[in-house]
Amino acid sequence: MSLITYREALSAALWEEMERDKEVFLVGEDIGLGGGAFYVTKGFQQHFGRERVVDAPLSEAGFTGAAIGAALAGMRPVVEYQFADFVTETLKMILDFAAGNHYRRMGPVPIVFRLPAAALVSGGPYHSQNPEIWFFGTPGLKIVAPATAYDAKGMLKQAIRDDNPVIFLEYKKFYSYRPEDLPAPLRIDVPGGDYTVPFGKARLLREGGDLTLLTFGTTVLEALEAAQVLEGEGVSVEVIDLRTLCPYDKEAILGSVKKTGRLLILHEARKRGGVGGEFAAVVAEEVFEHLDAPIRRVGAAECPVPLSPPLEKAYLPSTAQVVEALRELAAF
Amino acid sequence: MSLITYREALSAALWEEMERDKEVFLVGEDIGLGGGAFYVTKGFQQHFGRERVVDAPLSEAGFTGAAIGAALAGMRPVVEYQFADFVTETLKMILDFAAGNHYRRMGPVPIVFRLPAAALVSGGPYHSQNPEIWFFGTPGLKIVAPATAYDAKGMLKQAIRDDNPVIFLEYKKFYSYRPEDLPAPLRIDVPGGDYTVPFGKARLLREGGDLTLLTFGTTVLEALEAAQVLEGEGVSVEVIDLRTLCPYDKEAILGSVKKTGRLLILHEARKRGGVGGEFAAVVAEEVFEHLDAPIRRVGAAECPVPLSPPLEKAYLPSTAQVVEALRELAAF
Amino acid sequence: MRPEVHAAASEPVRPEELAGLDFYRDLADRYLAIEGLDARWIPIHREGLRPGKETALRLHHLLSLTRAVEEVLDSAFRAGHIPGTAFFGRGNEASSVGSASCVRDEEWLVPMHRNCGAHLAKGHPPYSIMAHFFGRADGPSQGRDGNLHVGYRPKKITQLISHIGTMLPIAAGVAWSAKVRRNGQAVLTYIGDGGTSTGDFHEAMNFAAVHRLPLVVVIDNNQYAYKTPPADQYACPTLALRAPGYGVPGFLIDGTDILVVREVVSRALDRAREGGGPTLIESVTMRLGGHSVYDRYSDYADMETLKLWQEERDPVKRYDQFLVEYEVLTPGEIAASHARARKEAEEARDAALKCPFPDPGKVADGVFAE
Amino acid sequence: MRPEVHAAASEPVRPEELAGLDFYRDLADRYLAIEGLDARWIPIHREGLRPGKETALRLHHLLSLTRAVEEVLDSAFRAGHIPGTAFFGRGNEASSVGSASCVRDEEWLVPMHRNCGAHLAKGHPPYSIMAHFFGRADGPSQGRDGNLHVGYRPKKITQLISHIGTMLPIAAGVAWSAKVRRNGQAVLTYIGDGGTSTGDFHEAMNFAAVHRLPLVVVIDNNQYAYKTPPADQYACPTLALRAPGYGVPGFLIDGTDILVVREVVSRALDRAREGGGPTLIESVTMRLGGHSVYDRYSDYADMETLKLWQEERDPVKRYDQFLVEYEVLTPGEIAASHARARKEAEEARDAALKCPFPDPGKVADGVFAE
Ligand SMILES: Cc1ncc(C[n+]2csc(CCOP(=O)(O)OP(=O)(O)O)c2C)c(N)n1
Ligand SMILES: Cc1ncc(C[n+]2csc(CCOP(=O)(O)OP(=O)(O)O)c2C)c(N)n1
Ligand SMILES: [Mg+2]
Ligand SMILES: [Mg+2]
Repeated sequence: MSLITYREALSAALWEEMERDKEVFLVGEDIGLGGGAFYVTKGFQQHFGRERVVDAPLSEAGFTGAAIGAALAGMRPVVEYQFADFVTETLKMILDFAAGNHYRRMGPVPIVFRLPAAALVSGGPYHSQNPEIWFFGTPGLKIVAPATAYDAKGMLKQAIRDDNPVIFLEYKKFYSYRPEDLPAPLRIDVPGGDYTVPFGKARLLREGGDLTLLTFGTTVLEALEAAQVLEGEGVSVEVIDLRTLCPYDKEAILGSVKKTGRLLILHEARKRGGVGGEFAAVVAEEVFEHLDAPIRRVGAAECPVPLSPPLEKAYLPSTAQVVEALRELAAF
Repeated sequence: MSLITYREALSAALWEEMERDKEVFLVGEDIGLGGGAFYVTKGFQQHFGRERVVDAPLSEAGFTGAAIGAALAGMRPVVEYQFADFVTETLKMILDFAAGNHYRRMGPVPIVFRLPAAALVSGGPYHSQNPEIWFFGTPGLKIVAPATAYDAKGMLKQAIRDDNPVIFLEYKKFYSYRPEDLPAPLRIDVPGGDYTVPFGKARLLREGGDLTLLTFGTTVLEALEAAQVLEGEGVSVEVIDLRTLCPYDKEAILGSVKKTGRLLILHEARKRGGVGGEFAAVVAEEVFEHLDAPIRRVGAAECPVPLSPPLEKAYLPSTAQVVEALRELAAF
Repeated sequence: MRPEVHAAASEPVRPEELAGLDFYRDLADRYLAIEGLDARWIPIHREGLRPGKETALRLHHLLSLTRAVEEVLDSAFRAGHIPGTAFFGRGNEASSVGSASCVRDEEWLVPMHRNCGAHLAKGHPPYSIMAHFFGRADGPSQGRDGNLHVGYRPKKITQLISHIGTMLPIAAGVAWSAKVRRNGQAVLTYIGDGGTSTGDFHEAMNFAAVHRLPLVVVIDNNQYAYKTPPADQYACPTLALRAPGYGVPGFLIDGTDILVVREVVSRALDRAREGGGPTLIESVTMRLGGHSVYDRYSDYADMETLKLWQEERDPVKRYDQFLVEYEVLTPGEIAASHARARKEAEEARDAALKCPFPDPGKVADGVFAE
Repeated sequence: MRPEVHAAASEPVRPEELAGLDFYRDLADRYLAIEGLDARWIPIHREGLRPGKETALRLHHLLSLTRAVEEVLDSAFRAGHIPGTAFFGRGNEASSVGSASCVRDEEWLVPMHRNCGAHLAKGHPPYSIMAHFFGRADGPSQGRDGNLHVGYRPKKITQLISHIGTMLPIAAGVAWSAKVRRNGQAVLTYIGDGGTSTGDFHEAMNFAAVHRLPLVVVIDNNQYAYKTPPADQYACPTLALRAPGYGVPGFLIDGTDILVVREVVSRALDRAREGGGPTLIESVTMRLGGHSVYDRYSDYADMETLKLWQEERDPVKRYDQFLVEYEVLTPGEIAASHARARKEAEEARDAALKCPFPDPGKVADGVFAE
């Protein structure tokens, strides 16, 4: 057990799975000799060779399709997009082919799509997006969003062993965070050996009785900060990291709302049209009687992700916004 | 004024706009000599010539990009996809390029994307989809969904004159419906000459005081049928056709819910992950105090669109499901 | 396979010849082989291609069965038994059967929406195909999809999705798995003339070329993509000219002659199996019917050229004639083979019409593999 | 433009020559022209390309300004003034400037992320470029985007999005508008060696060819796509071999020689303006720096070849040498031109650093055109 970075956790998961199962292979741009844009696969090609760590031509649809074809033939590809944003090049391969194959009785498509997602620092409109909404409505895809190194490793292993296509959202911002700098609930020892994190189970980051704060991905940070502030004001906020978006842990959400009667949904993606809408709708449909206040959502502003620092800051959801929304809910 | 079909209304809108403005042109597969898969542009190439009615090679990304390029240069392209499903070939051109250009201060992109959408009869998984969710979360796109011939003509004209990219959802199922067979609220005379239908205004299909039934697209039919059934049971259902999804008529939704206190959201797309979630979330956030019952949603089943008739029927939302949900809501 | 192999008999192509290329006229007794800047005409020696009686009968059965299955399906559609639509390969039977009959049992086939003959040649039973077209429970997708959007895992046939082009990267991936596993297998796939305009065609060809994958791509150029003729689809005289841009060998053949198809495809598959990488083969036919059962062909087609191909380049008729002319089979044997095929197709239809529809209560089952 | 024009002096390419093609060695005094199956070497007569003094000075200013602007930006990045990242075109200055300087004022330019020289040649002021890199309010996107993801409408320069390949269909569309309007304009665009692997490259080339659009596509082959060398990107000896597959003329040129670039591009543009359709030009350079300011080039690059190109094929040095050797400018004039460029770049930087950041209160403004 040790404190390692999110990036190290991802590398470890890939390495261990490739050692475990020779049908596992990696494909993506510049992942070989160069080790990938974010160095997650640094040293892999030297060890596993050019056939298992494949530098693809610049053609997301082509290499995604090829990986799916290999999966049909029984291999277990892990596809890396350089930035999550570029998956728009190949949505049909994922939404139309991979997601529907098992339903059409054509066998499993065991494949993992790694999408380095969300804002880092001034990535601009095309290197900063949260892509979950493009996949969320399509049956046949699993979507996971690990926020800790522990989950990154365990969920990536789980994803590789899953017989279904898995959208694996990883957060560039977290790659280099030093574990010692993280708030306690996110500072989790990572086992050196094998373990997996099952899909569909939320993580309770912080227990509380007055309010439920549901989040996932990068905004676990703002959520914990805001909960801390509210604690100082005598309001106890329960913070849930959803971890898996498909399938999602409905029981955890409904259970917490039943207890608190108040729900704030927070994600880095834009508020309008984000996946938060679905969770709000389910709560408003299934535990309406338990609600003591409106369901609030906090997300990014209604525009593309701008690059210039003051704009990017104004675009992204902030701890201050979360604090304010929590206060309003608490006072309702 | 006359009763014409939805298809005739679309053809009329295109024809009149091409006559009005020589910068308007059409591009798509097989739209020329053959008049398109659904004959919406039958006879156009003979009249307007091969440069304004362009038969493109089978390359959705290529011709979409080319149309966007022409729009940048000041033209007003109308792009036809043979089936809405195939827009997954070119989402990045729309989501990334067209939607963001004006925000990036690079000028307007006046372009219309015509997407023949939704189930017809046994189209199967790749000729039946409701694509709105892929666009809904992206700022910079307008999304419209006319359900009547009147709206089809007026909104297509409006779309062509709009300076922004417009996702124009048209419903294959409606193309050939004979106006005389439609329920009264949808049987609307279509002016022979010029008129436009502004975006962002819902249409009240039926007034009612007990329940709000919010819908758009093909399910206006099931909505009206179900409301009729409930009327027989002494429950008065207000039926709203949203017509425009972006921007959407929030006042109409909130106003009706304030009056009725009960909301059912209905669309042909799958319930989970459909745009209905956003509307439910907004209502649960903004007029929570007015709600007397859970917000219900009815949509398609949790799987791709199956082809075989009994499966397709089981997949699509039915009048019976709507009736049941309305009854439950009324009884809450 | 390489043009040099045929160099003795072959003649270099003069640049002007390509500019004026006519598929009907110029491929009657030769085919074109291109590698890099080297392009040659290879003469066809039909006597040398003459199959033994057993092979001849097997091929004849497959060709006539393809024709019969599609004709039976066409009537079934008119009779209201096919939900949705149907596409047929009339005109491409030799291209489909000739190529797929070169694929080994243990190898994958990645067919397109008009390759009924390829399905049959690879062993997909007519009953299964019919049940699928009829939306029944015994179709391989159990009613989830229809028409030739069908695969058949027991015979290693993939199922396409509608999006034209998509299957080419998929096929490259299947070939990639064969390469990595070093199992000596090759993969055969198809794409239409329309399909060659897709980005997927390009990305897949390039990927396959860079990784020298054991992939043979047959371009079924049936001279229409829905309502669009080649002149609106591409601007080169033959799509075989795309091969040098990927660094792979290219061929242009008459796809209505089953023996030529087999000759060129089997060599390409062998080359692939031996590690020689992909080959691109343009196989020219004429779509002898509308795009789908709903299409009004004469709205847009050049009916005169169509008639010419119908009369002179019907692949089934051509093979019948060849077999008689070269005395491989007697007219009686040929007639018997046709009758057998027709009966087989009709029996499959009758059986499939008795198969139940899938259970609507299970509509959402099986979305995920457990 | 057509190879025949040069036929007198040209020599046909032997197929073997292509197989062993070496960009460094084989393009020193000639370039390659391909049309269909006809491929020829065209000798370069440098004396004939010798520009007049005024043109020579203008080109020298643009070349040295490009170098200076990028060097100043690089230091600005190290000093913390550039949010996000930055890509530079060191090594492609002749290709960018040489080509874009042939575009007319009223014509559109569709540049990529490394074509700073093309921006400058088309008239994009250094101040505007710098303000954009610095995320300031006076950048054309007003801080919405950064680095060379920038356009400049007053000079008809489009803005790219990050997705490599996307701009090629866009450029085809701009060319399409010129064709329909019959305004005699052509469009120039660029794509990288990596970009040629995208489906967009293919779909755009094909669309442009079928519609004979006035489009000139320069493939800036700088021998890397991020960390990927050509051998992992494509399997043909030159990307000019893709041209026959689209039915358009193809060229392979040394992109470090500004005069050759201008010669071939200006002819291609003229052909396009006259209705002759698109041209594909592979312009070979070497990326003389990492992919971006964050890249560790030596992790993966072949540093020896890199050094060779750095020493022998630096386009700015080469032009300096040519001008002296052919007695167009004196060493003093050249030094003065460099100094002027440097000063201009530094002044632009200083001014841009004084420009305010955009107003965060307006972050969501301007999503829609009203
Ligand atoms: C991406 C995409 N766009 C459009 C269609 C609609 N469509 C179905 S078949 C077809 C024509 C295909 O032509 P070709 O590739 O030549 O094959 P053929 O039908 O002639 O065998 C079209 C346009 C589709 N299926 N996929
Ligand atoms: C679709 C897409 N995939 C990946 C990337 C990440 N990326 C940015 S530049 C680049 C390499 C481009 O290489 P090339 O086309 O040769 O242009 P160069 O940078 O060498 O000028 C890559 C992979 C991208 N921008 N777009
Ligand atoms: Mg075809
Ligand atoms: Mg490059």
